[in-house]
Amino acid sequence: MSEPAMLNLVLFLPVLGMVMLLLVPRDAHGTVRGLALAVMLLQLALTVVLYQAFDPQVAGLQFETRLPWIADWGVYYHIGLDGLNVLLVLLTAFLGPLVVAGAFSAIDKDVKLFYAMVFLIQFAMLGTFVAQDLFLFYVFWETMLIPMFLIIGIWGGERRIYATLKFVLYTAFGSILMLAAVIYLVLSLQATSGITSFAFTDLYGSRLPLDIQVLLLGAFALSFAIKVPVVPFHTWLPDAHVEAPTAGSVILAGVLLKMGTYGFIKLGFPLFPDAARALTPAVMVLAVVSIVYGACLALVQDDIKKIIAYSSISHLGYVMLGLASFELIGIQGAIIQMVSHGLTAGGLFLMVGMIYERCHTRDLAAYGGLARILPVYSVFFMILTLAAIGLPTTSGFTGEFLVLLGAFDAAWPQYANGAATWPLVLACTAVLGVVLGALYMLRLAQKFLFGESRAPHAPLTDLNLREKLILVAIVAAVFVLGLFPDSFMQKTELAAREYQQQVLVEPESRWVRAAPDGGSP
Amino acid sequence: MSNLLTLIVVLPLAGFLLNGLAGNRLGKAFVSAVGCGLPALSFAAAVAAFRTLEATGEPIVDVVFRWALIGDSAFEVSFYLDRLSAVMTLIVTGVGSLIHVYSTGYMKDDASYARYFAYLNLFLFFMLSLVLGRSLLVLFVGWEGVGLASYLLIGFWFEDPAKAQAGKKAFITNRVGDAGFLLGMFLIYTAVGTLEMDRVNAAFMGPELPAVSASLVGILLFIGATGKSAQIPLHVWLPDAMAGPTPVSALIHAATMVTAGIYLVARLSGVYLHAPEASEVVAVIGILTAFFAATIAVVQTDIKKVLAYSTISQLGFMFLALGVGAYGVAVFHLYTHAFFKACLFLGAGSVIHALGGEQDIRRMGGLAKRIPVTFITFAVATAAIAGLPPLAGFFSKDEILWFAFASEAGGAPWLWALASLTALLTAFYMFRLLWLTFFGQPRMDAETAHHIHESPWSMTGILVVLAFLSTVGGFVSIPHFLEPMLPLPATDEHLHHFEVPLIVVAVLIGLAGLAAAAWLYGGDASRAARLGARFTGLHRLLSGKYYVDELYEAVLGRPLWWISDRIFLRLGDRALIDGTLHGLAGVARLGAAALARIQTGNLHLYVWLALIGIFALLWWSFGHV
Amino acid sequence: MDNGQLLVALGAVLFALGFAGLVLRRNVLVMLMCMELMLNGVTLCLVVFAQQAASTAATVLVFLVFVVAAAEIAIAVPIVLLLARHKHTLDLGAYTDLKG
Amino acid sequence: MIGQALLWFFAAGALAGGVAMLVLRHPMHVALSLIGTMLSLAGIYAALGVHVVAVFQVLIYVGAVMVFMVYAIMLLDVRDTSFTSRYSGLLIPGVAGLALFIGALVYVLRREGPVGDIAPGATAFRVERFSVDFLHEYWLHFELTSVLLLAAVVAAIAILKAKRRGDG
Repeated sequence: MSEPAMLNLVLFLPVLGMVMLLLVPRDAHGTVRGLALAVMLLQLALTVVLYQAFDPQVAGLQFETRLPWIADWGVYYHIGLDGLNVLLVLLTAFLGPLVVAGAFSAIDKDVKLFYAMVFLIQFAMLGTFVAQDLFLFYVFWETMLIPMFLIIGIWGGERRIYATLKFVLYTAFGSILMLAAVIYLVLSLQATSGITSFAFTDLYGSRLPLDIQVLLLGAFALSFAIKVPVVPFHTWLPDAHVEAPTAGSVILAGVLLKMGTYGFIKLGFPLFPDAARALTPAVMVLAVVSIVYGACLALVQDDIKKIIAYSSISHLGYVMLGLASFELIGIQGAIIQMVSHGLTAGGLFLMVGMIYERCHTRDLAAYGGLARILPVYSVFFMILTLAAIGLPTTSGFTGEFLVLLGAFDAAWPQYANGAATWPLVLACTAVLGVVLGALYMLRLAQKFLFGESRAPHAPLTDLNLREKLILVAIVAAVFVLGLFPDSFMQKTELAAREYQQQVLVEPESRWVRAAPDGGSP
Repeated sequence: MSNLLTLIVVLPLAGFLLNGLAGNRLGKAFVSAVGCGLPALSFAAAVAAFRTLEATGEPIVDVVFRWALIGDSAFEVSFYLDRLSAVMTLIVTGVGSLIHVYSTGYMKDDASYARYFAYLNLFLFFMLSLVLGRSLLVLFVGWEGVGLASYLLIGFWFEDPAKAQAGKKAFITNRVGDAGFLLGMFLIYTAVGTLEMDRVNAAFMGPELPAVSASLVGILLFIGATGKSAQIPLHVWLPDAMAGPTPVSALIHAATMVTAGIYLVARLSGVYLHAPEASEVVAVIGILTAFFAATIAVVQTDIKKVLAYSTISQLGFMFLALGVGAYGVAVFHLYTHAFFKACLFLGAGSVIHALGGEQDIRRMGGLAKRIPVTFITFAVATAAIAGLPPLAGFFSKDEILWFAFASEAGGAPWLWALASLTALLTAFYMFRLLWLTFFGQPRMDAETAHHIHESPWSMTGILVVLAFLSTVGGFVSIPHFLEPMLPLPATDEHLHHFEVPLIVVAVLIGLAGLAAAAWLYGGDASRAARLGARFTGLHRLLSGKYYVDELYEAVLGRPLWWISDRIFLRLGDRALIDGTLHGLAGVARLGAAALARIQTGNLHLYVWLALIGIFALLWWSFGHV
Repeated sequence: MDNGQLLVALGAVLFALGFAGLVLRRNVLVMLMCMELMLNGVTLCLVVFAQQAASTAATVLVFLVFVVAAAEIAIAVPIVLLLARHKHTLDLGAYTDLKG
Repeated sequence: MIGQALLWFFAAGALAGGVAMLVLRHPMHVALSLIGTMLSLAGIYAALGVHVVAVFQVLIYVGAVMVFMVYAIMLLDVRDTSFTSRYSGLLIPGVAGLALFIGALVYVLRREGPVGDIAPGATAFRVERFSVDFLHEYWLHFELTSVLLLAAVVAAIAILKAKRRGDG
């Protein structure tokens, strides 16, 4: 099979899975689960093959498919892999089977519908990553909302309605603004160059006045910032996480939040480079505020899921910082940090789910000394905690270290030549965030794993084989990314560089698509 | 063998994996064999590597793999053995192996035997990465890794919340230092473009200095060192770290890990040589730490806490040496300190073992005859740390005092004076400890007294070896060995006639401390009690460790919590952000309620309204068409 | 006044009468019939315009409108029957369940 | 000329029927006047020469729709409040609306002027041309219509079933 066909297959496999689920009887839970897992594993296998075939030496898109969709509007079904999305696609495919397997025991209401929704969201997430056409991107972007809404709303906890409404309203609000900006962008491209196109590559070339760029970037950025989430657009996240079922939390933390940062790196900043440069201070300030604010809030929570939720805000603050540094090291670090956060936060949420199934509470005060009662569980929890802290040899370190190095590397020359001091102050504050990270994660580990042994519904059984396999996979990935990140970063390097060029190089020398047959300038 | 260095590092890792994954199933004999055998092999490999180094005189470089290549910046994992790292490697693997063997006796009855050895091997792995890493990055991996191992081992008996808490405190305090370390590392990278320490040194030693203040780099890295090596203001974690098993205190919190800061500064001597301000900071912080820790040690009543403060104090001495440019001397003291402090801690472990877990020296006494081997080795090590000739501590401490006095790179009489005063205090509190523990009337209860026994040979044997090393270790002149790469600072010619008198003063100081302790604590120790009663205020201040913990809690801990909870959570998240949202939702709901009044359910009205709408449209279209 | 004007005006008046009936009358069945009247008015206009354009498409459209009308009434009448069973009246004033 | 007269005649009939619908009290009378209007319209169509539409008008409207309607009226011969007071509470607004409508109509007719003359008896709507076109070009619409009817049938049945469930 050719690679482009394979990419399409990977994308549509979840849809296929949904259709197959329809054919299974409603009460055959075992078949449903097995089928879901098999499809997800197949998807992972195909994605790995694609990942292997992805050539790091080639700039731009690979495995491209471009078919007319709504030809009159210049809308194409245009997908492909590039350095920016290849790791995220791999992450999504990697987490898929884990989410499915993790939900085997947790979900026993409307099992079939549940896995159908997981498939749907998997489809939408992959689609958002691989889309190379703004219209297509937007369609996938909005599609993600529906299954997540249902997953939280149907299988969630007690306050699920509140949480799911908050989630949807927040996200929808951002999306509406983005839609307006998309329409404006396409129309202005049409007006200036005569091309009607939603293709990213065409839109990158459009040059708008700075004030318009700022407005449009504001609209895009709000939508992305809500998704990330950047403080102060974050309050939906803790509620959504707390009320979501485990699988929902894992998808949310593992992949969905990366949509925001991916949006920034793929669309927000490259589409409006002048505005991006002008707004860099604001973005960096918000990033650092997110780092510190999220960490501080994680420190005072008593709900385990909330701690991890707030830690996500802090960790994605690092991603934003790296992206806004426009320094190659920082950008690469941000990409790795995205993947790393997907692994650690996803893993931690899975682990919280496992203990919740046993004890039915997420209240930190109810636990203590699990290291004695559940030794295997505790080892995995500790490893993931340390990865979240960013201990060297884990993926968290790779991401954090490179992001901070990049931010510092970008800030120091500005300080040294007297241009600006604030970037350095921000970079140093972000480094101090590392301390806060250790503070809240160790507080969690401390109260949870150590101290006198107690837990509701004791005696507890330690992890079973299925749970062990899930966690081994995650932990292995965490270490691989921590110890040998090189091959991963080779795949993203060219794209990261291109992103940097797009934003930093002055518009005069930037590539502008020639208007066909003398269209108005 | 080309990958010898890798082998040194990887062997303990293998031990960790074996013991960690399969240790519980394989039995204690296997765990002991793996746990002690692999570090010993590592030691053997270190010796072999050392011989190669001696033979060729060239540093050995062992590139393992490329961690990352971003643009033109390559980050490689590679190991580097020169004279400095060779000394460190031998200390770490040598003392480490001894303490592993000791642990087989000390931890014999612990339920988590395999976990203990796994952690200990893990520690060795990270410590060796720290010492052998060529790049600051690898060093940092080891740096954080030993912090992790220390965290796990301090909280080894994690069911006691206080112990787990102590581990956390150590980790967090170290993290504060690490933030400084990271910034220093970034600054080096920005200025020099590489993190490989030999190149960094070369860049700073070279004709063209990097465009960055060496002092700033030095101070930032020193912040990291204060964390790891428990210097003011980040010293608070080390006394609490005594919650871990005693061999751990000996290995990690006395002999090896806490000296990482000294190693770091010595390793980057090229930077510090061009950073007089930073060196001054190092010297001043070092001497202040040495002095204050010694004063606290004078009134401590926990045998391990005394040793902990003593360790902080001795580390302060080493930093003093670094600060006055005598890098080789600092490493020399590091080396002798590793022997006698390990011996002291292990001896203390033996005492605790004998007394069934008792650590309070007010409930000891008269143990000299009951556990003679422990007593003798402990006494030798005490004499060594007090600086009595010809024991190891005498040589290294004397050289530190001399350079503090005479070095042209920052030496000053007041440094010498304060250092000598500290040495006096050191001798005093160490002999006080010796007296209270081994002499006088037994003060423990009868039941405990009945069970006192000498430790097994696996423990006493190690004590003897270490006591022997504490005795003869001083005759190996480390500064001389290191001189090719870490030359000693020039000394003022006019002061040379002070050299011999100073040595005499140092010896007298040691003896004075001995005499004072014997006089105060001899007999029923009533003199000491009276002295304490006269200076209650001072006594309370010292016993309270200058209330630094309380200060940090009040200045940092509680405000952080308050800001997080009150400002960020309650005011920011709940009141402002969610409040705004709920306010908007409320407005929408009110608006909906108002509009709902039109929904009378009367279809006629709806139709009529539609009619009006049609007219409005017609009206509009008449205007526009 | 030519024929076209006459017929278009007639269609509009029928539409207006139907609309007015919808507002004025109480009886649900009468209201339904008024709606039919409106539809007839529209159809008339459609036929006139089709006649002008001489297009078959318009005729087809007329045919479709008829079918829709038939379908509409086929559903509307049972609904009215149900309502009447339920409320025992055809008075629209009694049907206020959708009051907000 | 006769065609012209017929046109006027049927137009007057349709208008009369429409007005009668507004004022008659009994639903049956309303129904009869609606039938009158429809037949008048059929007459107009016939006069215009669009026989197909005229036939459909009679067959579908009068033959099917209105018969159904009349049945319903007979079935629900309730002499309730809608019978005693035939007008809703919006009598004056409704009449005002009607007046406005008419006013607007007059305004537009005067403003726009002639629509264009349509000779009675034009041959645009020949049956065979219509049939051929319908089944050649608009076959899809034809099929969709059947789908719509099917849906209507299903809906009607569903409503009746709902009634039974509601009662039971």
